[in-house]
Amino acid sequence: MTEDILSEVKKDYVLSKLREGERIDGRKFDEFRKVEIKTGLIEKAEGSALVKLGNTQVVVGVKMQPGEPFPDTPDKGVIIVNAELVPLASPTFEPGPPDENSVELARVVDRGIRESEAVDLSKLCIEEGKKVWIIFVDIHALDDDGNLLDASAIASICALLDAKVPASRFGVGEDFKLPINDIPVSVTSLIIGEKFLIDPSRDEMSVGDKTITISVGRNDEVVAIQKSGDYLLNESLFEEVLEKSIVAGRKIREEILRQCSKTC
Amino acid sequence: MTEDILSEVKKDYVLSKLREGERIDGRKFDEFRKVEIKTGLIEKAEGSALVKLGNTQVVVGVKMQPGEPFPDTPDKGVIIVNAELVPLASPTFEPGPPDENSVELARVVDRGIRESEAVDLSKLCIEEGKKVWIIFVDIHALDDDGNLLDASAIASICALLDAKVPASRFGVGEDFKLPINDIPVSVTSLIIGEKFLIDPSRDEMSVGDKTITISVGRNDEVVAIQKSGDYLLNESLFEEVLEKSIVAGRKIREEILRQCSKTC
Amino acid sequence: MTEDILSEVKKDYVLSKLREGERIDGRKFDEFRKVEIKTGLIEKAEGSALVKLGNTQVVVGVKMQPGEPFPDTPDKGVIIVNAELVPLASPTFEPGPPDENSVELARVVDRGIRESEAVDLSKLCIEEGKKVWIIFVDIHALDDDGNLLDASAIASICALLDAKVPASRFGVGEDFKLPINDIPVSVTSLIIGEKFLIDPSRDEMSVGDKTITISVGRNDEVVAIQKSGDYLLNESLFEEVLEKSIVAGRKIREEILRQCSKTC
Amino acid sequence: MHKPERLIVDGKRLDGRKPDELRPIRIEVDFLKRADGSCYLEMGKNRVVAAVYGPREAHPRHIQDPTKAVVRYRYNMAPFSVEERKRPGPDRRSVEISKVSKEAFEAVIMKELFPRSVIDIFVEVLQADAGSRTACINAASVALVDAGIPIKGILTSVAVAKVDGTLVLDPMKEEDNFGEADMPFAFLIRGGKIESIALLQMDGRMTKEEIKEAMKLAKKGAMEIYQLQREAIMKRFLEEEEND
Amino acid sequence: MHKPERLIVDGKRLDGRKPDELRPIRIEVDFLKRADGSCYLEMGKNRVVAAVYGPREAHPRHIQDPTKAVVRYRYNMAPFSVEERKRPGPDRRSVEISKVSKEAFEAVIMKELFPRSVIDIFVEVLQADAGSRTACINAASVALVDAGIPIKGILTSVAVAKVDGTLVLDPMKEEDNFGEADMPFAFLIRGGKIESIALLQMDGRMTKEEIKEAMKLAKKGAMEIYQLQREAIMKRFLEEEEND
Amino acid sequence: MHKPERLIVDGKRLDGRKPDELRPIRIEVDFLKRADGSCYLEMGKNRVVAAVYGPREAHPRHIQDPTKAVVRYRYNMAPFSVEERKRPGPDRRSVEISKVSKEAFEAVIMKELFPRSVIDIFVEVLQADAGSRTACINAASVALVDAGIPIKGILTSVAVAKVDGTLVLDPMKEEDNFGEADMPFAFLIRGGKIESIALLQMDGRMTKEEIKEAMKLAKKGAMEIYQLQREAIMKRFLEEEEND
Repeated sequence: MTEDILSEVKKDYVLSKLREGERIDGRKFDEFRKVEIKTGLIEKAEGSALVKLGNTQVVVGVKMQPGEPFPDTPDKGVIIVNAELVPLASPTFEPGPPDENSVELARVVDRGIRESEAVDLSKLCIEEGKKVWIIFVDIHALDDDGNLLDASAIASICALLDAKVPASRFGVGEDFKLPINDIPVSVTSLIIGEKFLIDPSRDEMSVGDKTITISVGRNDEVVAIQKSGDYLLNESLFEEVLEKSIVAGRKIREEILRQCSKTC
Repeated sequence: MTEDILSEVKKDYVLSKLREGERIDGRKFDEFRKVEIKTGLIEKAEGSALVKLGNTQVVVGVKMQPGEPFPDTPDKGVIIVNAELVPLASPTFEPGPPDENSVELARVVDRGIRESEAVDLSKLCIEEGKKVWIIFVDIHALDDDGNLLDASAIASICALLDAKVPASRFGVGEDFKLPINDIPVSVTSLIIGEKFLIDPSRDEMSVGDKTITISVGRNDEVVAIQKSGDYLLNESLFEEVLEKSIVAGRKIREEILRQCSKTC
Repeated sequence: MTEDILSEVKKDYVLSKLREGERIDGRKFDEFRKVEIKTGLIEKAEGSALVKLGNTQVVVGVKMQPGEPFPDTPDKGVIIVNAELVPLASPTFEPGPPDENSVELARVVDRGIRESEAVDLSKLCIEEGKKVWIIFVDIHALDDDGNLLDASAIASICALLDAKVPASRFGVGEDFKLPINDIPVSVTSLIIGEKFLIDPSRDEMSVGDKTITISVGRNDEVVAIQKSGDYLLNESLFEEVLEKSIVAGRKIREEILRQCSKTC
Repeated sequence: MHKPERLIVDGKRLDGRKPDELRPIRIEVDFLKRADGSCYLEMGKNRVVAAVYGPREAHPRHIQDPTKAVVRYRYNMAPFSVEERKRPGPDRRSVEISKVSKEAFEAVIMKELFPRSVIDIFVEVLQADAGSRTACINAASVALVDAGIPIKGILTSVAVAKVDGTLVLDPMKEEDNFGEADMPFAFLIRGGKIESIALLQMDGRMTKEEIKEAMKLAKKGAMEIYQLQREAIMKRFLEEEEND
Repeated sequence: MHKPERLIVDGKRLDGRKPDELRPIRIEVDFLKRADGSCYLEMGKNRVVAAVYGPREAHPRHIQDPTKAVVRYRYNMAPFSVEERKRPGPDRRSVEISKVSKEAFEAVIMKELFPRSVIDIFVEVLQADAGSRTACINAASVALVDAGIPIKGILTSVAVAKVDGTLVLDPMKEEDNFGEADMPFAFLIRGGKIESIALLQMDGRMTKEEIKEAMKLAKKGAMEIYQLQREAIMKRFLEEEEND
Repeated sequence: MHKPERLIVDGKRLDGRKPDELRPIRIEVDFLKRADGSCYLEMGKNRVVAAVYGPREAHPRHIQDPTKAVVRYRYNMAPFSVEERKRPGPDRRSVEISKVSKEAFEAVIMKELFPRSVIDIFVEVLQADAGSRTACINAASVALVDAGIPIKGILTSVAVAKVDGTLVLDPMKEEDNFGEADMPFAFLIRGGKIESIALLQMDGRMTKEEIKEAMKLAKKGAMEIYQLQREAIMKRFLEEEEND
């Protein structure tokens, strides 16, 4: 009950600011919150990253082990992205097997990595048709203050950038850095009527969970789109979101490169 | 609530007709509804059949793949029958793992096929003790207007009659028709006091779900029996059901042969 | 409701007797109920025991089959202890996968066996790194009249004492008795204020489920401890429980040897 | 298990029984303390325990029936009850057995006397030979009497198999595995007479004449088991009298 | 399936279609008796059935919304619907498809008219080719009309793919597997016009210009499908009139 | 991991610690925004996060206790927290750890103040070394204070192991794997003094004298950890003061 009233008040506040052309935290409509990246936190993982996007926090760990390739790509490594929205991260998350929200989150992050061909899977073959590197990207939510999806996508690519292939541990050669070709960035916008806010905070999300995510690759190409939420999207608004997302994605990629070059 | 009243009215109607010696749809007590069989609907399956029994509709698809034999029958193929009573088919079906009703349905259909030795499993050995054909018979209910069991049994044997063993796809020889020895027919009767109705419709089932299923093989031999429902069955009534079921089974077998010879 | 009142009355009775320095069934504070052991009941199992501890009854069956060793102990057999608190044994047990109580019970029994090195696992290697004996110890509760844990521990070691390794059935040599090095005994005490009762009956447990279990090996060494229940344990009380448990454990071990030497 | 050349030699079965002979049966009433009624039963190598709880309040509430008691039946096999260790939990076979056994008992329990409540019948198979479902029904039936649940009569269960072309009563493992048909029955017995069929299944290949013969043989066997159930209950009843 | 050398030869696709051509579509309204509304639909080799139940009472009660109907959507594949047998039950892919499809329908159903109730949309894929999610949405849309559920307009769904650098409408399996991008759409069509986007996904690699082109192509295809949906509904309506 | 020849050389452990020395500990209070109380804690290579939610309304309702709050504790390991990737979801080990940890906290939380509500303690192990359960209890204890939940005192947890015949405080991985015994404790500390034992487990082989020695060593370690917990809480408290 109290939650509902609070949420109602927040919603009104967000909307009234919006009428004045402002966001409640003073950001520009197409501006991300501050991004802080810390790689290498989990020494037992092949790669890891703790990402703060505003107050939203996610840890991603990357583990690798030799395993069987898919029959139709016998000479390529395999990436498996998994997300756990553990109840520690939000009062609305429940323990138990992944629900539709965590499945969607994992699959959209997965598509960004897969379709941008971020990881050079052809260099992850150990023995064609028999043994390739299986890469587990495990997304572990810590604090959901809005837009867990983009934070997860950033943490995932940063953990991959941080990752070393543990070849020596499995007796198949020397360790080498995981070969990365691209840094896909997912950009989520909250749709409010005919306006949109990039990287919505939880308070902003009180207006409704109508979002669209555009994942962008290094040449400004779009590698994944996901409209999420029960709403109807205007075509011209979509085109506007598309333009702004590409620009915002570029900035985040620079930020990732800046912060990750220091550590990895 | 409305459902309950409606069901009560139907029940009274069925019983009053019965007192006049009639069924509500004018059928004889030992008469099946019209059977319509369409095989080959699912090109991606090795065999398939869509069966309408009155308004009850079931699709069965047969898939095959090489796999390990059971240790005690190293030179024989394996049949696995599975049923999904998906919620699309009835307002009373729930999503989720098979409940006791779908398990019972699958197992009774399975027994009819297995015990009549309908499929010649000895011709489905690829390499003794190592590799045999595994046959999946998947029953997919579409519309439950009563007696899903007999409809499923008909659809299963028709899908098997339609099936080709995909040997060439798996590089173990040339495709061949699945060898069929018998056409078992399951005949379900609804027990109402000292009377019984063969192939009960859903409206008739409103009287109570007290049934007995007799599966009959080609020489009028019985290959499976299943009493289902919480009631006490009179011995002499059982003998009467037995006689009539054998006769009814024969007719349905002729119908299957007539309709399937056209298509397969 | 009635259950609750009954339980309240029992609790008062236990406490009032306790004030008089007595237990409701006349036992001494550190005295076990009568133990009755019957081994070999399950001929199809490699070893088995039905144990009655007062009215508490448990059956344990031991099954063995060749399987893969753990990578870090390539020349040793594997023991897996599993417990099912089936609803037949108590009105408070629910069907379904093991809950926290049955998991805890199985794990505490497991630790007693494992840490006392009761089974000589080094004699259970068939082919180093490839094939060793896997021992399944399945605890099946029949009647929970209090202290199912100690009854299960007794039944488990008795079933192991009764067990023969079925080498000939798997074509890996001749059958031999399972080599047993120690007879660990678990001793559970109910904590009531500054007092404690060894081997509490169900009526005594109505006071609250605050227990501590001390498992003792053949040289009076402690091999496992488990404090269970939401209470704070006084250090000096713990030391007292420790002393008495070691003595009580010794007696039960003698009882096991006395009764098992007859049968196995 | 390898198929023996013949299952019947000189009119005798592998374990020396005649075709119409039961395996030895042992019944112990009131075997458990916690349950409201219970029974331990051996039938050949089958070792089963049955417990009855109730009538008790049914919860969660949505399973309650305002007009009668809900009956539940859980057939469960211990992991060590069969040759190869069975993973704990229900499989498709035990789901089906539970269903048909539940329906048999629903037909004989006077459910209308206990609206909104549940009567739970739990059977545990500690060792399974052929016919464990029939052994369980026989044990559950005695446990129901022990629990004082009002019933229309006693349920007694036995199977008939066809082996080497001959009908045999109460088949053991080899006959079940290598026979031509297996047909389990449960009958309602009231006033010392078989009144009707509460459970009926069959798989194999039988003519209708053979089925009628099997029914006769099953009825003969059921009457013998019924006497043993009766004696065990009576014995328990007398013991209780003495203790009073 | 092996990658063909080229997916477009002389401006024609592997199955002879032009880039902007749909696969053959067949629609049968009111295909099921039990459901309140239903539809069978073929789109190329896709064979799907949709059923609508409701508005009906939502239970368990805690899922009820006092202000509007709850919409559920269950996309399910039959085990035999794909090349290699699929284990029954939902996988991650079908969970995601169900979610985005549900959200598309929530946006067009007049939920406020039916507080505390639930509207269930069930779609079963009997055979899957590329585009089964779009086929299901098209079928579900017709089933909703058949069920008489008040909606703001018709949902019509189609995908566009990029293959060999060319945008193609309604891709088939080979184009989906070996193309450079796949982009499924669903549009709300009202008064014969496309009003807005109800479902939008994409994976692959496309420039923003290509995305805009894809949108145009999808809209063209959607209008064609919409006509077929309309005809099928009209035909069914006339049949009913005749029967009265 | 291979067993080192000796775990203690010249009175020093493999990582250079003395037998009665703790691993380095780092505590950060109020680490999360959403939770009502939270704590990040490092203890050697253990990295854990604890969050407390509540008291909040307990639902589903049937879990409510009209006389006191229900306490839940969920110990969960991230898939990447251990050498070999762990499948997500609870295993038997984490079920047991959650149970005994919950019981320890139940004994110190003033549950009677919050009837019908639930207090949730969630701990996530991001990286596990030996002693992750003790690290989690220490973090959860701080998070409880941060959440303002009334408690009887602070819970402080540490293990003692027996390696090469010597008792050592706060064992690391190698000592846990190859030692002769492991004994985790949690103590209630009130007014700067250890009052009683809230959690106690042991596995291995120890004489009763060794057990008493282990208790002493654990108490020494717990007092040191308690000081660090206290400082971290104080520091956070002062920061908040400043911000006001």
